[in-house]
Amino acid sequence: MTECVQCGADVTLHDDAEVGEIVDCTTCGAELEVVERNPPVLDRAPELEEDWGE
Amino acid sequence: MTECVQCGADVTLHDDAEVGEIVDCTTCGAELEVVERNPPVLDRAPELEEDWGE
Amino acid sequence: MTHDYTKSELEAAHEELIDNDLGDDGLRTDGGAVGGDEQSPPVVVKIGGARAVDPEGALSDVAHLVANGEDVVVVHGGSTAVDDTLEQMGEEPEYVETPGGVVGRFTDEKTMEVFEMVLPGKLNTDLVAALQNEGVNAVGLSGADGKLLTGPRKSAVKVLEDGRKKIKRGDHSGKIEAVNDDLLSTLLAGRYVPVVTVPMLAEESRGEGTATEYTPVNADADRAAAAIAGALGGELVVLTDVAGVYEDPDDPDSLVESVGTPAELDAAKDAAEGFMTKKVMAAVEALDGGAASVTVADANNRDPITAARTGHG
Amino acid sequence: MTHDYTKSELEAAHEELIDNDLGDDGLRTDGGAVGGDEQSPPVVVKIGGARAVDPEGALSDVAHLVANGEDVVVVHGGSTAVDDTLEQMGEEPEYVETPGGVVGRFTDEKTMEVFEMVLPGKLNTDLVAALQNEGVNAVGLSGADGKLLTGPRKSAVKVLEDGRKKIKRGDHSGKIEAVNDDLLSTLLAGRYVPVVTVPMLAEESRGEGTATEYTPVNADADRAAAAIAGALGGELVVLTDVAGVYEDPDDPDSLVESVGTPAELDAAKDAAEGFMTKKVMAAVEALDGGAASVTVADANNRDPITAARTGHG
Ligand SMILES: [Zn+2]
Ligand SMILES: [Zn+2]
Repeated sequence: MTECVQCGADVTLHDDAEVGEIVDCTTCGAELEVVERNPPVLDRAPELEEDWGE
Repeated sequence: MTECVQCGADVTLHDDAEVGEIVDCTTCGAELEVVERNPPVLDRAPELEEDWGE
Repeated sequence: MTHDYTKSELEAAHEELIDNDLGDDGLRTDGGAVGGDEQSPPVVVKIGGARAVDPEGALSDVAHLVANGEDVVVVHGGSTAVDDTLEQMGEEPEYVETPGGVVGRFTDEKTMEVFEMVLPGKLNTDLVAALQNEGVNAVGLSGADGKLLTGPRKSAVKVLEDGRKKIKRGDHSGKIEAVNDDLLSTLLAGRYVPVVTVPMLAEESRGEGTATEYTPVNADADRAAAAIAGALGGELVVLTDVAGVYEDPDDPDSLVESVGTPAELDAAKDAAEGFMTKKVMAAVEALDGGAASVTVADANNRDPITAARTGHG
Repeated sequence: MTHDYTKSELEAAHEELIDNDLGDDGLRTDGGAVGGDEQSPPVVVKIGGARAVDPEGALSDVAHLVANGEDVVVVHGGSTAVDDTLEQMGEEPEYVETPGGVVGRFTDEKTMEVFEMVLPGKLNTDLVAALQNEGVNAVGLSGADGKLLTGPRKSAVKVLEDGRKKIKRGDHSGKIEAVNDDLLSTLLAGRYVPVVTVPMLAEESRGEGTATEYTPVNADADRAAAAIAGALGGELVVLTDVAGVYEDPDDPDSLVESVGTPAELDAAKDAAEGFMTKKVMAAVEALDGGAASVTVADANNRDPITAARTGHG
């Protein structure tokens, strides 16, 4: 259980959440990145364009 | 048994001569290349510099 | 040089492509006159990757253009050849899918090494030699040379893995935002034909008050061609390997000859969309950036470039 | 540009090298003033292959020269890296010995592919990026670009195999006989620093009345540097990886610190001769071809190029 960095609401991480996974805050919809699992630490997921190389 | 292309003298090829091998004419000293083994065909060996790449 | 594409913009361009029956016509979009000098704008020709060295029609057509006194820049990719070489070295090419459903290469450090070996290495050298054999005074360049293609590093990508959204870091990839057109003009003025490929040089800052560090990274070759055409105000001609629409772009036997059922139509549209979306994006970017015109044409035509430019694609 | 070296010429040059204690001085030979214009001749710096991307002292020294307004051309090889990559691909590097006892690489078709991947591919791209990070506006080129390095193909070599002299054909090798100095001058005038490597473009005629065909083939990078210095009338500075004389040039632990027995002396002389003979040949060729001077110096010195040119090698 941890807080959304955007709106402060509670965010529950499911048991098999992985580091690097993105979870959406069900309250404000922000994309959050799992930085650590135990204890759970979330950060804003980076805004990324869908650019690809060759 | 075959002839030197340079001076015409007889040149004997040993049994295990290989195609591409160079033999020296014992009469005139020319470098000859074994083009074929049976029947033996000789040609002048190319003049080659000792240049190497990288 | 960034451009946000709305879905309707892409769909509209896509529809035009399909209606135009790509095999006969090219998509031709004129961006209006660029510059005001008497010289015609340079022609920037994008050649497909896998067949970069083999498109004989295209190479002799480049020779015709040059013989007619036109300035030409050739741009090429080579993704398939990178995969082949990775496999020869016992490595698996890595592809990932975005949450939006776009599939693309993830370029880790080892892949980046092979990328440098294949694109500026083997393909570019062989293409330069092939052009020289056509009498074209080709000079090969990558985005690193003279900082020809630069922009920010994109080392994190959002991917869909086992149904979950994740951030994958460590991608050796970047987005082209600037072109050193001076290098190209210098060579063109010297009567040389630049033959350009990726990688680009990505700029990364190591923190406050530290200098920018440059790293060669993967970038899309179609976007490189678009950026170059934009910077030079040139006519962009994109030669595609596909004679029509392939259900699977990597499978020549999957050419969709005709579409019967609604399901087939959807599959064909998806394939075309996936394949062409990048090219459409590149076309729009080119015009946005200053290109005089963009034409997409079939590489298999005889004299494909000339045909495309005169509308006989 | 060919020069026949007599054994006594080579021995004399070799003795001078050994006496000069290469670690401190360089072999410095002045060919006399070249040209008559006010600009100083360009500096052509040859960097060793295996450490092409790592010689930090050399790279920042190049930056100093460029900052001082000098025209600089960098040339590099990379034989060891080619061997490493061949082995990664499950291939064995092939070396042969001439009847004269000279050991060299036999470059078959597969090796030539890898050669293109490694030299103009990986090493050249990384070296250009490293120089850009030193503020040097490097542009990478191979002998194929603009037909920079051309000459006849040498596809047959005389080898000693199992004690027999044989002709081995199919060598993808050539001899540099011409340099497109216009391409280098064009880039230098545009304030770029050319970074050149092999392959060269070999000219082969397919018979009477047919056009010349160009093929990228292996050529020695030291000879390439010599040819370029000759064509530009430049000062050639050859940086060697070896701090002294190694019994086995590929084994850093075999540095011959001192020579005690006559047998050790012979071994050291043989090693030095084998290793340095090619460099001495290249030096003589450079002067023959028009280079202003030739200096061979230790790559491990701080500011090795500047030190060599001012005689503080
Ligand atoms: Zn929230
Ligand atoms: Zn005879």
